[in-house]
Amino acid sequence: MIIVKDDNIKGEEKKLAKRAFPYIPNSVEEIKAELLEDIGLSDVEDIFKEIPDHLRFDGKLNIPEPKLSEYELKKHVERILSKNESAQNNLNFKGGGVWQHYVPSVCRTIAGRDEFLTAYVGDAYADHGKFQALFETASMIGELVELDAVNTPTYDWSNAIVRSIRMASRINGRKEVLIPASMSPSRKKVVLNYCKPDIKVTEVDFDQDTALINLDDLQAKLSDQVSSVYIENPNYLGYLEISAQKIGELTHQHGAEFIVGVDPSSLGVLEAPANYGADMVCGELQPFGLNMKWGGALSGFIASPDEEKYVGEYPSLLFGITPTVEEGEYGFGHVAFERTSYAQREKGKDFIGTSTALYGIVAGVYLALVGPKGLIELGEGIMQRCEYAKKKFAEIEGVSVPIKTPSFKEFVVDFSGCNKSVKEINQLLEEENIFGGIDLGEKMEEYENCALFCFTEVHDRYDINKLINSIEMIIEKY
Amino acid sequence: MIIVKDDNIKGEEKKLAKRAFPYIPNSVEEIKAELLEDIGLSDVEDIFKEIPDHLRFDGKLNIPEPKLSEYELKKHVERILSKNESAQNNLNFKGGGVWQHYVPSVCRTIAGRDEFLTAYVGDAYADHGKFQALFETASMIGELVELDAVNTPTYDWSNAIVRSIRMASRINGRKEVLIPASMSPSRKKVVLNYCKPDIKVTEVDFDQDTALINLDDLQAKLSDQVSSVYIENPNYLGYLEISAQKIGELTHQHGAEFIVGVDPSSLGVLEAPANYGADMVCGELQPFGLNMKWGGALSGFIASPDEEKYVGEYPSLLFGITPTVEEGEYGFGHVAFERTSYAQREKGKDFIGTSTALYGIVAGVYLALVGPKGLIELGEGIMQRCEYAKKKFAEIEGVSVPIKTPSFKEFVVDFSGCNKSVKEINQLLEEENIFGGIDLGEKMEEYENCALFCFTEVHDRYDINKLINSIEMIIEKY
Amino acid sequence: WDEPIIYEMSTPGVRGILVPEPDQKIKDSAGDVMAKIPDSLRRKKEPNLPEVSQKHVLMHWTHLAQETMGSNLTNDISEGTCTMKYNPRINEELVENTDFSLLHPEQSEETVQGILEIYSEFENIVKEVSGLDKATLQPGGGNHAVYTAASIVRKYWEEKGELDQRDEIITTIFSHPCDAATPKTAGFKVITLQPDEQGLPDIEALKEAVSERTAAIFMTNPEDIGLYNPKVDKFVEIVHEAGGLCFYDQANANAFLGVARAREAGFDMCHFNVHKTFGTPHGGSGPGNGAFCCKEKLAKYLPVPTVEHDGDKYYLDYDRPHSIGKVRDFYGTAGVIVRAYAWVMAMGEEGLRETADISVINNNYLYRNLVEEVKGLSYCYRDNGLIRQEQVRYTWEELTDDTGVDTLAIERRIADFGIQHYWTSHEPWLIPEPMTLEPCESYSKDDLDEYIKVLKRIAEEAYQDPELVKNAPHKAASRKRKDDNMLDDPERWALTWRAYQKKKDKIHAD
Amino acid sequence: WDEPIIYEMSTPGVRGILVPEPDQKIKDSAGDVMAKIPDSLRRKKEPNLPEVSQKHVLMHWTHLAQETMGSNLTNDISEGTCTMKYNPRINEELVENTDFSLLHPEQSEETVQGILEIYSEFENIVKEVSGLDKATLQPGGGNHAVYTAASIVRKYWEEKGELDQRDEIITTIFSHPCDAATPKTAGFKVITLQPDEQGLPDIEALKEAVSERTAAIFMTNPEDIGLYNPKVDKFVEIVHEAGGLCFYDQANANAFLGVARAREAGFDMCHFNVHKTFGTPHGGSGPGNGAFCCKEKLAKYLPVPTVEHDGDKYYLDYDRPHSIGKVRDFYGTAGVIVRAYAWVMAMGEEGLRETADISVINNNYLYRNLVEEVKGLSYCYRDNGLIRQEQVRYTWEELTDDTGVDTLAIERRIADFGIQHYWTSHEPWLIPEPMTLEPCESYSKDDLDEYIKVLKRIAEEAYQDPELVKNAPHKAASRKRKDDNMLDDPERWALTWRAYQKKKDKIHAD
Repeated sequence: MIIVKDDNIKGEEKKLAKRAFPYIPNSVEEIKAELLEDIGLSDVEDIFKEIPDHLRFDGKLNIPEPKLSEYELKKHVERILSKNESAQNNLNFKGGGVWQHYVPSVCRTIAGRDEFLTAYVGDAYADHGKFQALFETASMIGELVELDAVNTPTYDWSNAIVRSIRMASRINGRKEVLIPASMSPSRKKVVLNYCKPDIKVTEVDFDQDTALINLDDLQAKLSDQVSSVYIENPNYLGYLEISAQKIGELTHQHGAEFIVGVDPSSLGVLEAPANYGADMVCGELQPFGLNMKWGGALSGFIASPDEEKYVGEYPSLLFGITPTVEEGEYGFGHVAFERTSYAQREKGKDFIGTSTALYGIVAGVYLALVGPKGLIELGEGIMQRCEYAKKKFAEIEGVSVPIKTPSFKEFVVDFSGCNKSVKEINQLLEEENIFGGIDLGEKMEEYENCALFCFTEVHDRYDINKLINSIEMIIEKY
Repeated sequence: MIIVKDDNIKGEEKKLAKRAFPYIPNSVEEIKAELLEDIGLSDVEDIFKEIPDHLRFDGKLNIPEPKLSEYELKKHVERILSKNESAQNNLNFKGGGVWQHYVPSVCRTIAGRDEFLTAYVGDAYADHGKFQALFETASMIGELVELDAVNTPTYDWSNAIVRSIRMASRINGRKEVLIPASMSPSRKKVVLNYCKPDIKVTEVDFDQDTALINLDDLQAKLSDQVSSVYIENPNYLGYLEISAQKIGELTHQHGAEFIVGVDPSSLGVLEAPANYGADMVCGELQPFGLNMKWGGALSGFIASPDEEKYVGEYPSLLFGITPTVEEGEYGFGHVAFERTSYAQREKGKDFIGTSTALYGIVAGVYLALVGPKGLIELGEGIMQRCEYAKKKFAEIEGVSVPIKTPSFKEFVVDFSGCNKSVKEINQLLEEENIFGGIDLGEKMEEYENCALFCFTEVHDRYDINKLINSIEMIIEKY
Repeated sequence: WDEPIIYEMSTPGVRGILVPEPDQKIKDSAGDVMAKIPDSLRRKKEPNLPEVSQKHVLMHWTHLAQETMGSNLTNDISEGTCTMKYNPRINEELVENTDFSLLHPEQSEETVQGILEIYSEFENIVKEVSGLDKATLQPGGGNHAVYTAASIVRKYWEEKGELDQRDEIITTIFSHPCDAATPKTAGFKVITLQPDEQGLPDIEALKEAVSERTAAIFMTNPEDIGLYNPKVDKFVEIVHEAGGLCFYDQANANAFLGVARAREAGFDMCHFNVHKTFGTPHGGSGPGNGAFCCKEKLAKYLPVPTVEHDGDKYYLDYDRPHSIGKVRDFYGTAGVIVRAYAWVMAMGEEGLRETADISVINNNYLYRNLVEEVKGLSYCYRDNGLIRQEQVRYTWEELTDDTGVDTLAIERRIADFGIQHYWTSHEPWLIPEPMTLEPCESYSKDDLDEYIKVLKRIAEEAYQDPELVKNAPHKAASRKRKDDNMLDDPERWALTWRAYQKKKDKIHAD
Repeated sequence: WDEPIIYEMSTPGVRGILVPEPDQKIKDSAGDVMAKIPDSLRRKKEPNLPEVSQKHVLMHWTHLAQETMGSNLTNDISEGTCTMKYNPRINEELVENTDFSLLHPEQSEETVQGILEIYSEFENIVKEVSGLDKATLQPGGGNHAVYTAASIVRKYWEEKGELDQRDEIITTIFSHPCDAATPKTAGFKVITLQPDEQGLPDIEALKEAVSERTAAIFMTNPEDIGLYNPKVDKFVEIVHEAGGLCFYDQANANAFLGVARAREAGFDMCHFNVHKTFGTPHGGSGPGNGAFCCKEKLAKYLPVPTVEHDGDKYYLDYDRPHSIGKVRDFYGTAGVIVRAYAWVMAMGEEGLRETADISVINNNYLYRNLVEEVKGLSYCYRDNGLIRQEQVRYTWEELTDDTGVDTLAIERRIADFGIQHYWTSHEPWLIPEPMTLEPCESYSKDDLDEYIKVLKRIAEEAYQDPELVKNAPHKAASRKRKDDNMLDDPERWALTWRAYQKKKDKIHAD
């Protein structure tokens, strides 16, 4: 019951001042009393008496005054959120792990349905649809990377990477992984923590001019101690790791697992990693129907061959298709559940838990909507915009596009030749309602005064021209 | 197939340039050909040949270039809509037939579900839920007005009025209706057209100072020719028709039907019209969970006693509850379908057709959410805000609140004593992001220089004070 | 779900949502407002609304939704004449935009230029699709637009001073019932033409019907059995020669977008059901909207306000002295117009034409295969040699004669296959045991084949196990009603829960 | 629905949506971009994705949704330990606001003050609810937060130089599996305590287990059988005395909001599953979020960045040299935080406390009536004299002994009544034939009574017609799997449609 302080309310009308909480049906005093009476208790304290007094919190939680009506609540939260500036009213050219793609309305509709939204760990009979939806997503990802086994979604790409690394280590018993020094600094932090204490993480140098892995350094660091080699393609800076096949061959020569991380929105135009030698593939599903949400809508995947040696090492839940007693009907269930920490506690493979199922379902809806031809068009269109933008950047005095390696969606722009830092430029761009490229100098010492720009299908020519024009103005005028 | 003009696309890739329409699965050329072949035709023209050449449209429809991608479509429409100024970013004090109330999120959720949204005229087995939902809405409206028969929703309140009037005329065979001259000018226009040619519409005068029906004039105009007397309570100007019971008695003395129109959001605090003599009640459901939508979210209802003489005269569909062959199960179906023009063409009662079922469903969800106590609190809170605002208005020099009749949600403010017209004041208020009261002078000659202000639960003290302060400033400073 | 009535879920004191209250300062200033209400108007008793928590409200109506079959989630070829298209989700997102949803209709024109632009643009589109000169989007539905037409005809003759003489409106029996009912409501006598032996409107009957009393003809083409009337322009000529006006009911114009128009056939007026042809949702029976179009000479009679442009900005024109007045408060179902505009903009000229083409191809594929594969099924006027356009009225006459299973039983049975009940026919049933299907452009070949397969299966059941079909449905959200007569019996019908409480004993008497 | 796999709905050439293309000027300027991709990396074959129209995509996933039972539409007392609350719809509306949904995580701090404020405010709330000093919202789920705890413990001992010695983490068998699995993943040895005869963690076993090798204890309270451990502070004391750290798994803290906190029991760290206690949706298994709290002395180890306020504005602090690094990219599942903040703001202090009260009252009503009314049902440690708090682990042992119907059969059968499968128990099943129910504050008395009625009915069925229950489900979205062994057989499991195509023959071999 909510007790409303209202000095005006008197007598019979006083009843109005006590209100049940809309989210708590039994918060009506009479019902509460009825329930307690039924079980022979007089007060909730008869239950809480099991908690010793000195362990009780005696006081009232000091949290803000509530907004009891939905209207006031909405206004309150909207007011706070309005302190943000978003890509709705600003042109955004930041990527680097979260990318602005268009989210089809059908994706939002499915994500918003209470059935999927508020389900949880129900089995395949009551939650048949959830199992089928995640099986279908896995099926489509499998096709993109051309591998037969795909897990249910993990927290994000970075967690998918390190789980792949640990799977590899369990498979071959080795305790060292090679990762590219060019990988996302943020994902790298996750990998470094998660590999502890037993897996040694060794960084392979990259060539600053091409943004590509230095094959000599790779070869120097490869050994029979190495459990796996991880690369990203396209890499964090947007460039295609053009020697990927070669890297895979070298990896295999040392009996190690070759793990490739991808932004899967590139896979309409880029080769399926399994076709250039990847043993395992991981990546990020955010581009598939998920808004940026301040980086909160991440969802990782892992794919591998459908072999027991791989499948038996997944920490995640795995949903498989199987017949039911009804002829012709598809059923679903957990594959190799005994692997998991749910089944075996500390003897299971790493750990599992609630991850990002709903995002995975949405990714499947997205892929079915765009289809193969749409994914190709998406990829080609993004590359065309990047090429156009590169040319435009190169025309600005003091600005250059130093790296000539083919790229997808993102590339590095060098502002060293002009009179302002990337930080200054970005601040001034904000005044033009533009979110400029990521300041790379803050993240990678190799790229002082450089920025990482991202172009997707949401950008049209006028958007790109506006960016270019604003940068020109900022450099020339201020 | 969409043919994309793209000079760059050549050879094999040219295929990409032809695209099926996402809303038309069979627009793939191969499928179209397959379908035609199956039925032995070679071209769609083999079907359209039944249309003589001179009746064919030869040419291409001259409509704007499409936005084929959903993203561009969304941007395009959003861009046009952004030319509007809405109550999201402006304080709105206009009512007069459409009122700004808070729309609970659950109402939006139910309204947005594809099941209800995209259903149509299916019977009660496949569309059991739709029937039950509309039956429940009718049940709740019946409780608000305390009558046992309620129709499925009509286009709007104005159409509900005139259908009630025509029902009354069919019931007693008389051909004259008395309506208050104070009624909504816009609703009056609908009534005047729809009563043609056979029902004479006579306006009863009202007293400008009280905004209430002039009982003397009513008595003068009442006769045994009068089929029905229609009043609104609260009336268009927001005032309670305090002699409603008396009017009903006079009406009944002449053997006429007493029809009361209501804004049903008042019925938490105002008496159910049947309890002060109404034979039929009609009104508007928009306050119950429907956003204003530029006046597009209207939905009318009619209620009457559950007697054959009334029920047999409804033009609308009527949904009734009835048992099924399964013990204890509720079924639903059309009540007295033979009345309708669907069954009897021109011999049916007026006409029916697609009206506003979804809005009716939403109104039911709204009423179940707020419940009896919420509706009372809503009504009382609105009256409190109005009283507060009246006092504040009266404090402004040159401004008065001339009518002392008790009111609900709306009231008249007189600006004659100040140096600006209502139109000017409203223009200046717009610059303060305020939508001022409706300019009554444009609608009713009695209220030159007056405006009709509306206050609902969306307004808090700061909103009201901002309005008052802005008006003061406008009057004093400009 | 075995879902209770919401009243059965009620517990005193439970809340679903709280409304925002005024603060104490307002309350103090306002004083006891309830006391100001005169006693006769003060509510004495709490209204008997259900008291349910928010979760349970959501759950209840979600269950009811799941017990409803919308076209976006079913193979809804069933509802012939209704054009059950895909209703794009993006359009729902657009109307949730507060730049639209929070517009008050009395805002100044300066603040609603966006929605006025959409109105104006969509009027241009329907004018182009019809070939006529001026449009209004005020009617709340298709039948409402036809009623608007009847009102305009009345006003036209009234202004000419000939209304006493011109008091007849002609229609055809296969035109929608509203083409008879709305003129009647507007005060006209209605003359209904029967079809000729081909199933087409009978031109000889028309010649006999027209006279100096003819106010107008209201007709559909194709009529709802799917035959295009090749002499439609002759009908118009005959009526025009008699001095009458011609209204073209184009509620469902889907198959003729960019193919044939009102203008070429000579009509003075027409209308479109925006929720059929232009891809907006039907809402379980509304909100829809009617787009009424007419030639310039009738424009002055249109309801006020019209949307105009003064070269600089859009405005609402109320200064139209010849107007019929209004048919609805404010300006029509604006959300439907926003969606329809977006639908057209997603399609373009090519898309509209493709819509027409695929609609007639789908229909031809369906009906030719259906009658070939389904035992006991035929269609009306089968031997007239005319190819059907967008829909077909079928007949189960043979199957009913053979098995005793009628179209209503089959219609119920189809719900057991997860398919919406099909549309039989408007009344009267000139075609025995009718079924009307319309596989518009939203349906795939798989949908068409599934539909054929289901009907084939039901026909087989009818021959093998007629009781199974007669007692259908078995797997739908509810079983068969016990006794449909109850719904026509004033003692046993119940339109509200309160009426049901009073009549329960009678309803369950047997 | 008998819903096909999406690949079975595919037809070449069909489109569900079109992506926006660059215009011709961009294409001309860009030239042949595909040619720039080295051959080894250029895709040669179209990816094998389904080709389906938009209506059919929507229809398919809508059907799958309807074949799923979310807690907002069912009586989901079933999923004990999961706190299946009502998830308010308004919160979904709030996260669709583009002021949130279109924020890029690399935007400047000036442009994200709103979301930073919500993070900071929600951190304050969880700090108050736990009584601890500092929080991070980075972990992507509850287990992820426990893993974060394990990482921090590791870092703590590493910095002290004692990691080689302090390599054991103690937990209890009724604590969540992650309390064992995540320390293991982080490199610790795990010692698991068995319960005492009352079902409580055994303090004597703890005394034996602690040593100079103890890095920390990870424990739940109440454990997932619903018993509050009154000596929990003693456990903390013992571990502290041995020099170890104490982590309190408060994944589900629902029944103790404002009642009991980590601080009073002396813990150094704790976490909450935001999607359990704070009313955010579970999403079919995420996205959720973990809120990790700790005392000041451990704050320096938190993952980067933390959210800070410099007196003027909020900022992200990356300059934390002792940090463990990161456990997830960026800052956690921000949408979950926005919803959780809104949930708390809708409840307030009184609402949180009411949540706790009603949760334990509901549970006590349920278990006392269940064991009284349902034949063959009991609950673990029934005779220990302790009142259960928010949930109960039941046992069907008696019924299984009597009838041969086991808990898995009953769990399947319950779906036939429109109720979600209940949670049995985490592995290993110390309690035979377990069932764990948690009727949190969202459930009404009717819900509780319905649940009792359904279990009573199933128990009766088990006694009267055991095969009926064993072969369940009968009315759920799918029937019983033919052979669960297939799912453990590498030859016959299939995680993707492509794998299924290859293995079909083996799967359907018998």
